[in-house]
Amino acid sequence: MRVGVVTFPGSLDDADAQRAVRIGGHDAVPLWHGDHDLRQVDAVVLPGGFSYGDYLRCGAISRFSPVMAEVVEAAGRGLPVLGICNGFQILCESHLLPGALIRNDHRKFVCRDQRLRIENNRTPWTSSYAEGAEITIVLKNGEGGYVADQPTLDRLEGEGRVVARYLDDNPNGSLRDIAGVTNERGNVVGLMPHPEHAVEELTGSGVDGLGFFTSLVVDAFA
Amino acid sequence: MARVVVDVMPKPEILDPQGKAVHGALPRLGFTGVTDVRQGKRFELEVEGEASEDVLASVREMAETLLSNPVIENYSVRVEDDA
Amino acid sequence: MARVVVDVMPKPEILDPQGKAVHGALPRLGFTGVTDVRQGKRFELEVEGEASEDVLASVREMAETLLSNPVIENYSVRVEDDA
Amino acid sequence: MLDTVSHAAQDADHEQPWAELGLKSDEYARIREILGRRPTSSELAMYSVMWSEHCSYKSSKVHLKQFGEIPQETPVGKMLAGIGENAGVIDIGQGYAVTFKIESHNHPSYVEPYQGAATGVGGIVRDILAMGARPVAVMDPLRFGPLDADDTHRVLPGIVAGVGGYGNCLGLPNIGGEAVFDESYVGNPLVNALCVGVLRHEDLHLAKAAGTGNRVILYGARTGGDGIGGVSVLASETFDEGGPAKRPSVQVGDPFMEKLLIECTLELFAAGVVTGIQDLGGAGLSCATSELASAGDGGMHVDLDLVPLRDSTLAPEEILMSESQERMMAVVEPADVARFLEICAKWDVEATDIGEVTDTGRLQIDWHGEQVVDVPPRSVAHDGPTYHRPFERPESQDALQADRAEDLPRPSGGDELRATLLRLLASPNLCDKSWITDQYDRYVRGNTVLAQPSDSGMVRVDEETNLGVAVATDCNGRFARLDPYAGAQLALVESYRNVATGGARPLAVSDCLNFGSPEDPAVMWQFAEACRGLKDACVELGIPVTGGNVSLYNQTGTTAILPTPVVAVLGVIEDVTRRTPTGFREAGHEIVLLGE
Ligand SMILES: Nc1ncnc2c1ncn2[C@@H]1O[C@H](COP(=O)(O)OP(=O)(O)O)[C@@H](O)[C@H]1O
Repeated sequence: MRVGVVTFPGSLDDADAQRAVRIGGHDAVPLWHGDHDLRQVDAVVLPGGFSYGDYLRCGAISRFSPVMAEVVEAAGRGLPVLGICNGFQILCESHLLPGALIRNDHRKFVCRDQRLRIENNRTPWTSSYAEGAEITIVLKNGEGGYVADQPTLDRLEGEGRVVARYLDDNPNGSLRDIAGVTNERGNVVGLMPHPEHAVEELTGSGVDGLGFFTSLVVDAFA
Repeated sequence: MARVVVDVMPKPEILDPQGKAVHGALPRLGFTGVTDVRQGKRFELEVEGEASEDVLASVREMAETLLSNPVIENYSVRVEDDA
Repeated sequence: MARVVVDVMPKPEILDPQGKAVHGALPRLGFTGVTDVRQGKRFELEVEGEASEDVLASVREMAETLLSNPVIENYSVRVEDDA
Repeated sequence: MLDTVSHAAQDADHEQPWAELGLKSDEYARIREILGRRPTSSELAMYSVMWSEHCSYKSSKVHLKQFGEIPQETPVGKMLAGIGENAGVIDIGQGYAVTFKIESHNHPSYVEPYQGAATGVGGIVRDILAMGARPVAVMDPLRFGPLDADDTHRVLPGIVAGVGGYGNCLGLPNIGGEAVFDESYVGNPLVNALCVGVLRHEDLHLAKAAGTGNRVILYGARTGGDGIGGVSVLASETFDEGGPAKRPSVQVGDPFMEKLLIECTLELFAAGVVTGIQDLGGAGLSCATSELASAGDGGMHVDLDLVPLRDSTLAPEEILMSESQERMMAVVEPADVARFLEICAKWDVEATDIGEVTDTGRLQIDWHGEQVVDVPPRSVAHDGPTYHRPFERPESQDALQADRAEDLPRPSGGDELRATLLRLLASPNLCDKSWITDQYDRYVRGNTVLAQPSDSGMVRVDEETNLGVAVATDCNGRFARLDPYAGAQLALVESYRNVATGGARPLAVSDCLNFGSPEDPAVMWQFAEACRGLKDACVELGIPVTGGNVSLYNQTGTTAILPTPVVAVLGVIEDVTRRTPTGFREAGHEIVLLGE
């Protein structure tokens, strides 16, 4: 499959996401924030980083880039979209996902290997994990606290739209330990930790993140 | 030239880790009598010409779409007199 | 109960990367006519009792030592009427 | 009234505030001699900042000279650029080269911990970028007062947040550093920052303005009043009433701008539109224009009115000395200017053609149509004063050395030994550093093979061949205090070992020499001894010093910090999959003690 990876000004993990896409067995297609063009990709990854410096609110400015208009439109048609960290923030700002990400409760940037439970393996990004699988991948963020109002949180839980949850210590004050969520249709996934930093034994925190990039294939064959 | 101020504050029901940290630090610094602290943002916009109703409408739109996130924040817009 | 507001802004001569980023984004969103944007912080403090001179003096001290960084920021303190 | 060159030639007796700018009377006399007239206030601004200790190395260069006697090659190849360039560049094989350098930002970090540390990272990253390299990792050796000192509480959280805030936002993994606590750093923390960059041999770029008619382009952030508190005495002379607005002496960093600057600059290199390049660091435009022109083959003409300003009230002296961050200067052939500007526009980076390379041999700068600078560029950039400061081993050194560790009480029995061990493990200098390192992104770019808690940081350079580089920094200031000659050598060999134990072959050294006041003969002796020690050990190990930085006047009152020659060693590893991580891996492995 052709998986697009968008570079915004200030994207940092775009090259890493491209590498992970390739290791996952797909073609990585670079996409540019200023283009009204998704280059006929079959899925899109919005990578981590500090787009526009994260100065206003993370993701607030990127959301208005030309490419996001295309992503929003394509997501509406069911295109698989994965937002990692800053990408998750952009998806929330774009209203493709509910809730918002705020400053970590301890108010410091945190970088560590984090244990998660995959709560929903019915998305195109998580289908190669067993439901309830416990994995360790890299977490690194300054504004990763997931918040939403109670009814929204209840609905997410009730509809099984919490994709991943933090295990052990909650690293950033996210409500109900939420690490990732999906939209109603299940094609758009936002995740605070970084599976693209867990795809090689040599670097990162092991290979537990690879499933996010191999799931697309499993899904295609399903 | 006019100065328009946009204040953006976390909604009351939303967690405010920064305000909470400030509040927690006050007693340690010997300040008592503060029952709550919330931390938000203040934007000062310099606009060309008068702060007309049109200009204010446009600033309100900026506040609504860009400067605040309505999921977690409220905003208010006002013209600063002494600008 | 009174509400005291502390506004903290980057000093005019100091670079304000945040305001710059916002200012840079406005034209792309179709907003013209804004010549400068500065981004600072706004703190809302709820204090017990009246906002007396004593209370304000103590808030000023908080602003000076905790809420602002006097090397790069200015602050102002005022009582919010409608609290 | 504007102090122009022709005005300065006529009005020879005008009193100038050279002393306030830190110049000595003989230095001021020397400037008049070079120019054959008094300097204009703009020229005085340039000379004063370029002839400062920080930029001219006037107290240290007689000692640093000996690093040039070390054979200029590494165990595996040649040095592609050495001391004197922005950073040294060494060959690591397969067509790759690496550049690395360590620098201090001590004083700014004391004044404003977050921004001081942040801009320290920003500055060293631009040095590496200016060589034509992609920055790939950073490190941050830090020194603080005791963990429970008030001053440490004031500076430590901000310094760590600043290093992290800037480096994380640039997308550069932090692969190691140091956090050392000692009484002598109260009121004088040390913030050293290191950056490593990778390039292909053919991508090497040097800081020189060659080719008459080539354009001089300033790009990146606008110029503001940052860091020019001192020079405002000059500017105020040229204002009739009121003087200029208050000028901040601190700089605020914009890491997002720097990230754009990195990507933009790398694309400019790839497009082949850069003939010379220099980053704007400490002395801003004064440094960039004079160094580029001095290293070139002609002169340079700049129209200062074209410099984009953040603050329109700045005077020419202030524009020349501004330390605004995130700026670069490039020399570009006229035919390439359009392409150059186009690439900058793609990255939202403002770029302005402000002048040209000339054949006059002079650096000439205009303001409002009149000439305010006309100097031989070399006299500003390279011919600064040289001091042979007196140095002498202090007598107190004898007593210090006589007080031997053997005289300390020893634990007797298992309980005491256990208590001693626990105390050691809990001591700030040995304890776990994750409160610091958790605030740094060590994974970004996906090539980090070793980072904390390893002895050295290691990054993969080539994903196909698994070629990589490793870097470590070390210094024990207490050893250096006891014997600066041996202390510097111990710093070097510790770094060397830390690189080697990771599995890499040590190749080259960069050093950051943090000392007290050079005006104190005892401190100067420490400095001289440390340089001599470092040089002798490098000769012995067969590795060159490729560059570094000197930070003097690190003292609180009259008390100097421990002599702190931080030594960074870079090594190469052919196959990063064969690296050796730190720590016991598996039960059943044998434990072997090597060495004495
Ligand atoms: N300021 C820092 N920045 C980044 N890494 C650091 C810093 N301080 C310590 N480290 C890392 O933490 C680990 C342990 O540090 P330290 O206790 O000083 O070990 P050692 O004594 O072996 O050098 C090392 O990998 C070191 O690089």
